[in-house]
Amino acid sequence: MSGASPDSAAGGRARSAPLMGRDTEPTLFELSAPGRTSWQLRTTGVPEWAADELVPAGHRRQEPVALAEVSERDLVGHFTRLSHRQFSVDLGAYPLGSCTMKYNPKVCDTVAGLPGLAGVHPAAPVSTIQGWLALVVELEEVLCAVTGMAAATFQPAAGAAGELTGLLLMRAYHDSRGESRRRVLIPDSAHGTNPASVTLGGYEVTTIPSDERGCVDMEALRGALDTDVAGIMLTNPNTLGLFEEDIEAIADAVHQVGGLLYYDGANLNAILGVVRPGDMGFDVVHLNLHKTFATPHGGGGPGAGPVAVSERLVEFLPGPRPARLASRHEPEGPAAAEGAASEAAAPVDRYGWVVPARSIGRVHSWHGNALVLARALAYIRVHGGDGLRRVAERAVLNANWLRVRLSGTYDVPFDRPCMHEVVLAASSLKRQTGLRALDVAKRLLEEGFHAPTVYFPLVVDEALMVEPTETESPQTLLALAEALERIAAEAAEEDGLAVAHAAPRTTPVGRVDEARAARTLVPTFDSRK
Amino acid sequence: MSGASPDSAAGGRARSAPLMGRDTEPTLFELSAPGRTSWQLRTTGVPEWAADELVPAGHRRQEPVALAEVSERDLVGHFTRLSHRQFSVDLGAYPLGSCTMKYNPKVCDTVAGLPGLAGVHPAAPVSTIQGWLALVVELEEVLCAVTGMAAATFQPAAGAAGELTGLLLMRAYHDSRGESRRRVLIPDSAHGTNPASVTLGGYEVTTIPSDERGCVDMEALRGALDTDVAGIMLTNPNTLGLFEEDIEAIADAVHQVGGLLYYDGANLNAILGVVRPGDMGFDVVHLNLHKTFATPHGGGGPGAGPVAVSERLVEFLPGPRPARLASRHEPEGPAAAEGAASEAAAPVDRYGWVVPARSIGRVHSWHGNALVLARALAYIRVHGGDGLRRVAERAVLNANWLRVRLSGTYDVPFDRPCMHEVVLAASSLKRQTGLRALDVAKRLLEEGFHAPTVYFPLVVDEALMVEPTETESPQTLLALAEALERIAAEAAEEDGLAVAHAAPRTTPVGRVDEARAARTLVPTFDSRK
Amino acid sequence: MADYLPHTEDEVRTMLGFLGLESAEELFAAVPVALRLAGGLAMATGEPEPDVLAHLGELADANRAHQLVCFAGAGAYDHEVPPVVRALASRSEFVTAYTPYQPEVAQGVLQAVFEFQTMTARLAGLPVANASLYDGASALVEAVNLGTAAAGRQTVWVSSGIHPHWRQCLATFARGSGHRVVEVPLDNGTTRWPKDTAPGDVAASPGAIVVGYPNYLGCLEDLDAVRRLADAHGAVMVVAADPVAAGILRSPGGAGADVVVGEGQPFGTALGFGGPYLGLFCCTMAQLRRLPGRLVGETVDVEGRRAYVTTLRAREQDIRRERATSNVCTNQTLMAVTAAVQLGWLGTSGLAEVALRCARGTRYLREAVLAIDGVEPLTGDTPVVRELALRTPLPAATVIDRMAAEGYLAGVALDALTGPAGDGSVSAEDAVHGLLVAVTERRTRAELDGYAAALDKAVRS
Amino acid sequence: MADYLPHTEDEVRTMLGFLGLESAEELFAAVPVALRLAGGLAMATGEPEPDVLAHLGELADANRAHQLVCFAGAGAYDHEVPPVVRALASRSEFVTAYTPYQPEVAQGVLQAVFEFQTMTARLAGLPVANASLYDGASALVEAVNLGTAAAGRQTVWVSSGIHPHWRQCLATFARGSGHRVVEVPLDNGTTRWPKDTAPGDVAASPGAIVVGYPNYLGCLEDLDAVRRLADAHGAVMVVAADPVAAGILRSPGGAGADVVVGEGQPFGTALGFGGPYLGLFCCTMAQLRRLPGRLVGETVDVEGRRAYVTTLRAREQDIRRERATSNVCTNQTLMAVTAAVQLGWLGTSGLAEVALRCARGTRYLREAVLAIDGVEPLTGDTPVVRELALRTPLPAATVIDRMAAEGYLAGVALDALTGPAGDGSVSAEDAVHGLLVAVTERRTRAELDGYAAALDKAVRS
Ligand SMILES: Cc1ncc(COP(=O)(O)O)c(C=O)c1O
Ligand SMILES: Cc1ncc(COP(=O)(O)O)c(C=O)c1O
Repeated sequence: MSGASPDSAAGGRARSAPLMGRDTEPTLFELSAPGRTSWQLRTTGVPEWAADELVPAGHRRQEPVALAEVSERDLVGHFTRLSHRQFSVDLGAYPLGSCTMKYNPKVCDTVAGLPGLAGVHPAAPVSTIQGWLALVVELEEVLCAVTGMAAATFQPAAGAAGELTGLLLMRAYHDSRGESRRRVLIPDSAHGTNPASVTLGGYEVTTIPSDERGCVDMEALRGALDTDVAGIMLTNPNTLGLFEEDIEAIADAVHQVGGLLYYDGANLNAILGVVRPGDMGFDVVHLNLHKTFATPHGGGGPGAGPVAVSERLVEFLPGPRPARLASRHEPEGPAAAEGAASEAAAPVDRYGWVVPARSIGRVHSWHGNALVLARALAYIRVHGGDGLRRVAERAVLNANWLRVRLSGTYDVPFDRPCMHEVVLAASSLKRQTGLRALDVAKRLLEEGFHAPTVYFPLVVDEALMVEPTETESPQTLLALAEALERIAAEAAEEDGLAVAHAAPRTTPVGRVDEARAARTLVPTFDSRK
Repeated sequence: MSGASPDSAAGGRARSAPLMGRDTEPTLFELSAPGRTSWQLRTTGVPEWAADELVPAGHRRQEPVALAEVSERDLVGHFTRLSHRQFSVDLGAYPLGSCTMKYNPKVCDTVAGLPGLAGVHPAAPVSTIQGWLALVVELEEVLCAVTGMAAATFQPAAGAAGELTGLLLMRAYHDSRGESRRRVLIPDSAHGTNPASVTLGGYEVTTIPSDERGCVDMEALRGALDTDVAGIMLTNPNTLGLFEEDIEAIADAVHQVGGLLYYDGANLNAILGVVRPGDMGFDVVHLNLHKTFATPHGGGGPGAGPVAVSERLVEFLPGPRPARLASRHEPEGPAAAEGAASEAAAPVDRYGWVVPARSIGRVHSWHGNALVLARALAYIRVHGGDGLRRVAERAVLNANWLRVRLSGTYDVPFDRPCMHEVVLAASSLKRQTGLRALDVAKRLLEEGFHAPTVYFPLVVDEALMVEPTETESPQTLLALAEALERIAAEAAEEDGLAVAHAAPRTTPVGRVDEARAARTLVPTFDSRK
Repeated sequence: MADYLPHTEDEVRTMLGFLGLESAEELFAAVPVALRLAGGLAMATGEPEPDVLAHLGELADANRAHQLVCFAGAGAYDHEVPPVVRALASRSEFVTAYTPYQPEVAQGVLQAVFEFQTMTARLAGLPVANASLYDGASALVEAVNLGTAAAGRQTVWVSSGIHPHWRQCLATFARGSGHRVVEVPLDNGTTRWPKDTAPGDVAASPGAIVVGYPNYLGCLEDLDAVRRLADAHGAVMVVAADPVAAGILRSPGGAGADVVVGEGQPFGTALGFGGPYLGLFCCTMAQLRRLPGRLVGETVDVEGRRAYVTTLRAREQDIRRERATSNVCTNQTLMAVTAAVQLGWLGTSGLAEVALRCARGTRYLREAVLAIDGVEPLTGDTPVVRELALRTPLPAATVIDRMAAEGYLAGVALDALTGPAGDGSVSAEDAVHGLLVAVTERRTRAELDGYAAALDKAVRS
Repeated sequence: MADYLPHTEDEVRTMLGFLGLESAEELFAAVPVALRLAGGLAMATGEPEPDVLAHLGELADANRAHQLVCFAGAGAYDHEVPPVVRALASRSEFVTAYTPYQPEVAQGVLQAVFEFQTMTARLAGLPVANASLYDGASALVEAVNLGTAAAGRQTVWVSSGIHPHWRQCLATFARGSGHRVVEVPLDNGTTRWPKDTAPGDVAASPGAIVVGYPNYLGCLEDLDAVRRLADAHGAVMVVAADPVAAGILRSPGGAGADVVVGEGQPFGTALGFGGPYLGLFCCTMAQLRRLPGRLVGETVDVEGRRAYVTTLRAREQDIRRERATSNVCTNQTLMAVTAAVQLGWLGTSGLAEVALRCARGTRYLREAVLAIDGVEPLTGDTPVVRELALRTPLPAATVIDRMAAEGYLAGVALDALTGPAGDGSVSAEDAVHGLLVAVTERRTRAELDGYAAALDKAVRS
């Protein structure tokens, strides 16, 4: 670097314009200068053998892996600036239907950071992990209370993993009865993971249409049922935000032909403490802890998708599972009392691992997303049974308030009381003004809100799926409603559509060219032209 | 709240537009709704007596203090959005002269958060605070090594507090010799805290002009010196970023008349490991740990301003002071060995408190900004003696690179090698184009950099005081230089001045009306009209 | 070589070349050679971060105080600080910003401080609050500076119920300011103000009168009497208020205080071995132009949007220099932001609840410990709300050491604050035997019962 | 009542009124009365946060593993995670965002993932990486799904050097996919691939061949042989690579791998009792359209500014439904962001250094423990770089228990991974006596010496 053309030497330009969202942040690779470092490692005193004394030539890397080379200062600047180009729940309302973007209490971050939880190796001996085992067992108990099921596995890392696990449990169950069934029923409003999981579970999907109420068409269901049906996957309330009122009849019909009922728990938030999947007749339930129990989504994950099952499926659960051991540590009577005294000296393992008798086997490298479980337990304990019920009430109240308030402005394809989310539609607006659901979404970004889920569920034209969650205040709902009303009103004005098409103009970048991304695929910095 | 005018009930509108810096964030009071809460306190089981059973009527508050009432979710949204309206070192370069806005290593945050440091009550008994006492003593030793002084007090909470403490030490010293001196000399380029502290120390300020080199005018100095002079306050390098080359002569002259030399350590960063204040002849030194030793400034504080002194001033230091005790815990010889064994059982206090013989007394509620001291020690240990020297070299290198690079574009009032900062000036630019230092500063904000210090030091017309610090890379310097060049070039263009006057346009707010703030004073939300 | 400097050796060489230099040493040509350090600094070379963290961790582990159940107070309290407050206050935008000299890019800190000013002003019952001072003691010193300047008189009457350390600071700084500080003694825990308004032993009339509410022994002082006294002398009335107790006690501003100061540590700041803490400072509009330190005000930007800026800057040292109202520059802004977050979290009902719970716990403990043989109240029946001074049969320091072995930080020995001779607040005998006990909302009944049992054991054995 | 819901009772009433309802119960009119929970949930009522934190703290304290010096690995490693990485990766914008469905407000996460993809692709020596999968095992399952689909064949040859848990997952999921998984045994630590390319005991030709590098016993496999085998069968070559060891070992992509998978936990993620971790997945351009899960690509916005977006969405479940390449939706993005930060911190030289230090520590420990009577290498002289399988005279579980008492987490007993019967990687005898020991860059010489001494004591007593 010289004064005149100091750029000639390699090395990135760390300049960027924070607080001015519309300035692009260079990649870390562009900030890199050869030989620059941030890392610092502890002094070990281990002899400093060279690589060729340690690795046979044929296995040795010749050139180091080329990563970015930046100072700690530039590392911090880069990722802090990137964080300023990212919307999040902590910045504003995130009414993304089906995703339950509620506020995530900070106490859960503290819990997940406790060294006694975060610092535990997953293969440590049982005597050194009693706290973790107790934690998982406690969570299992409360989730069984919430769902009305008998036991749960915590290995699945997300909802979809739970689905596949549940399908394999269904398969194991049918296998154990010498039955081989080939089909799984899924409503047409179902989330994409359901059919995808069915395929991976080795089943074929039979789609059941929704009726005009937005619920499972009972006639179609009955028509599809026979002994080739392994079961049905449902979420209730369904993805239209509506409670499947015929659930008892559905359960009876499916059980009648020997099928099982799978509950996709992504929408459990709506019915916490009101009604339990087990009482509705479900046999297998997965929970999205990252939705219902407020694990932050982390920009796409991690979550946790535990699967709870009814008594008859317990023996098939993945293993090993944490379990409270028979109370050999609580001896009774005078003779035993002596033993107790000596036992008191040596630590007693009250919890251990068990493998269910006919386990389908392992579905995770270790025990699932454990730190997510700790977060969920903290969340649940703060709320308690009474608080979880309140969560459902307020979530449903918020969604219905929006539904009624906005029903004059947007279509409400299924205009009856909804549960925790409401599916609106821009179909009339589109017809009248040309404004599409996507435009509404992009305009809403300008107003400081995240957009609702758009074009899902697939069965609704120009769908706008709004899930306010219970942690948004009435005032925030009002602001959201007003913004949505303003957007609709603008569209009718002259130039209104042009304004909408230009949106969003105040975000870090404007409308992004998705087609180009797919066409001139640039999946890494190295594939840039 | 109703659907139609739901705003009628009290309660704030939590809507806001994050990622769109230019949207105003309501105050917490505007987000407040009566009865809303975030707080959660532990269950104690203490009897729940009512206030009137606990506080006599005449002392009892009748109405609770009206604070904001918000949900935890809105609390998080509010302060997270506010954080997005704030520039910081972590977001970009902050070349604020005299402030040493270097990168603050994250490890220091971890240190300051250690429960064994952060959780310690300041009045805990000595046997329970051995770690803290050892920490302060260790820091004292390294700072004495860095400054060439004999001992230090850590009570002063910031530089200005250190100045006043130092002046009181000077006063105590002169008093102890039966001398009463009334004047303290200060160069005209000095930081405002110096004269303010002199007044609070009960002295009168005699201002010494700078000469054409930007240094103390030796003739004026000699003319001002007599036995009424208690001492002189200097920072070296001075606030013009220049090393006072005559420092030996200055020291001699001041000492000659019985005066003391006070070193304002705000600029110590430039000379770490190169030259020590003690070796230059200074008797009292304050350090700005928050500048030199990378304590983050916290938006205006906290810092720490320890004062180190030469041998003859030690007995006057504020007390109590942490000290390593005589080694009564390390007995020698066979007789003592027995004692040692029994002592090993009981914990031995190796550190304690001592009060200097003729202490001026306490200058802080407790022991100073202790957690800031822990940060500084961590910073210093990572660098070590070699690293601190490197800090100075790179800081001076960066400043000089900018000086040379920009000398064609801006005035360099004292065009000779500078130390860690360079004072530029926009006086020619102003003459030629009308562009003032303030305009340059505001335009630079648009470019993603914090502005330099402007209009200080007072002795330079249209001053732009640039301190890049050692943690900015050559690439960042280049980008900064280019931005400053672009700004100067633009000013010469048609409309250039208008553009500059309109700046900053991309920041969370545009140019702020400071006059109005002073005129229609609104110091709290309640004084709004 | 472990540090945070970006420059590669190549870059250093190129940059030196651009300056026409050959070595880094030449950068320091202006430094007389004779003064330069020959062999480098006499200290260890740099260590990698993990080693340093391990060292600091060892020092932290060498402390034990944080593991004890905390009953120590005396201005530094173990209040609940929830994860949410820590998370927000530690956001790096707040932590790594400087003084908001460029308001256009500092609205985050400025607005947070504006909210802090509003909240503390409401707490004090006064219209103005500043943006923070170093700590309670420095806030008091500034209040006295303001008061004497306003009244144009150098004498200050200070209740001996003011925290001894604060009074010691006043004495130290009076060496510079020349103030004549008269400490007025206590009687059974409250100030024995001179009966007639110009007491015989005080030559000059006071420019400021200072009282604590509650005072450092936890006792409630008669603010109306102080107001009358101040009126009689034309003095500025300064109340050093506990900001948590303020949640349940009458407003000092409402009682006529001209200036209210306090220690803001209880609002979200760690005990931290005594710092950084937060000096609270509130005053009347009449005193506004004498306000020490920074003040944030609301205004608008060029487009008329609401904005915040530091204002009345002409009072400050960087402009007024030797005639500034104070020398404070770097202050405790981050703690002010933290307090704004904590007070936002507490809200109206939370602050009242914390104050109430402190009072309940104090009463519960008082009853329990006074049942112990030989343990007596040091301040008689004077009502206390947040802190409690006891007289113990053994020296309090001994009691504290014994109770530390039982897992309790039993309180603060009065002689650790006043010195063994006591002062206007307590006699020498009481200083040595006096134990100041604080009960916060975090203390459970089990802890209070355990404390009483441990105290019983400690004073008997 | 402690929770996070903003609504006041008044507001609830007003909102219900707006809906024409009188009680919250009426909100659930659609739920058949018979199904409704009568007495509320059978669980405790809510507790305030501090109580909950105390409870979780007790559970955490009931663990001991984190206090032991960690020599356990088996895919989960105790690497240095500096404060700077924790601070950046835990920024709430990253933590509380959702899947970047609206790219205009998700450039932060998208760009970080793009950088993650670039770094992991470079590490693997392949041009494409996805945005994360759940963990190493799920990445392997997806690789096998991809390989069998690409080759149109259901048989998979899997080296028994693949982590036993991962192989167990493969077996579980094969129940659904119908894959025929053939585990190829090890010999002295490396895979004994069939001599001829169509081994007698394997009926069908494999669609995918899977090998570890290093394998789970720390041994270096012959990648060239696997490539030849894959070519001979027209199979997809899948390498399960340790991403840290990759810093010192030849590039799997360079050696011909079509797919490289791995466990990304070593890049900044806590041990966390096994999760959340990070499934790494890289592949060739040829396999791009079969890539499971999310992929971020670079593009531009309407004004031509660089921007990022998730792309090739048509592969994913929400669009392709039952024909999707995978069912993954929620993944481990936050861990991918964390890995990007950690790899940014390590940089070119840091990753190489960590890998080198692991290898040095492994060698040092190997020499020390093999000097102990009765302790033998389980894999003969096969070179190891990061992990080390020992045969101990006592059952490894006993050794581990004894060493825990000395403060060491001695490693992982092989039978805890394979079951007591062993598997294709080790015999039953070796499974019970096999101890897998990992040495990371964090282990000091003193710890290694201490380990050897403790092991000596454990096997002798
Ligand atoms: C209705 C529904 N089912 C299933 C899922 C899948 O859950 P996950 O994303 O955790 O795999 C989701 C979430 O995206 C969902 O909304
Ligand atoms: C040269 C100089 N002296 C003194 C000070 C005062 O230090 P502080 O702000 O810590 O009180 C400063 C900092 O603002 C300074 O730059």
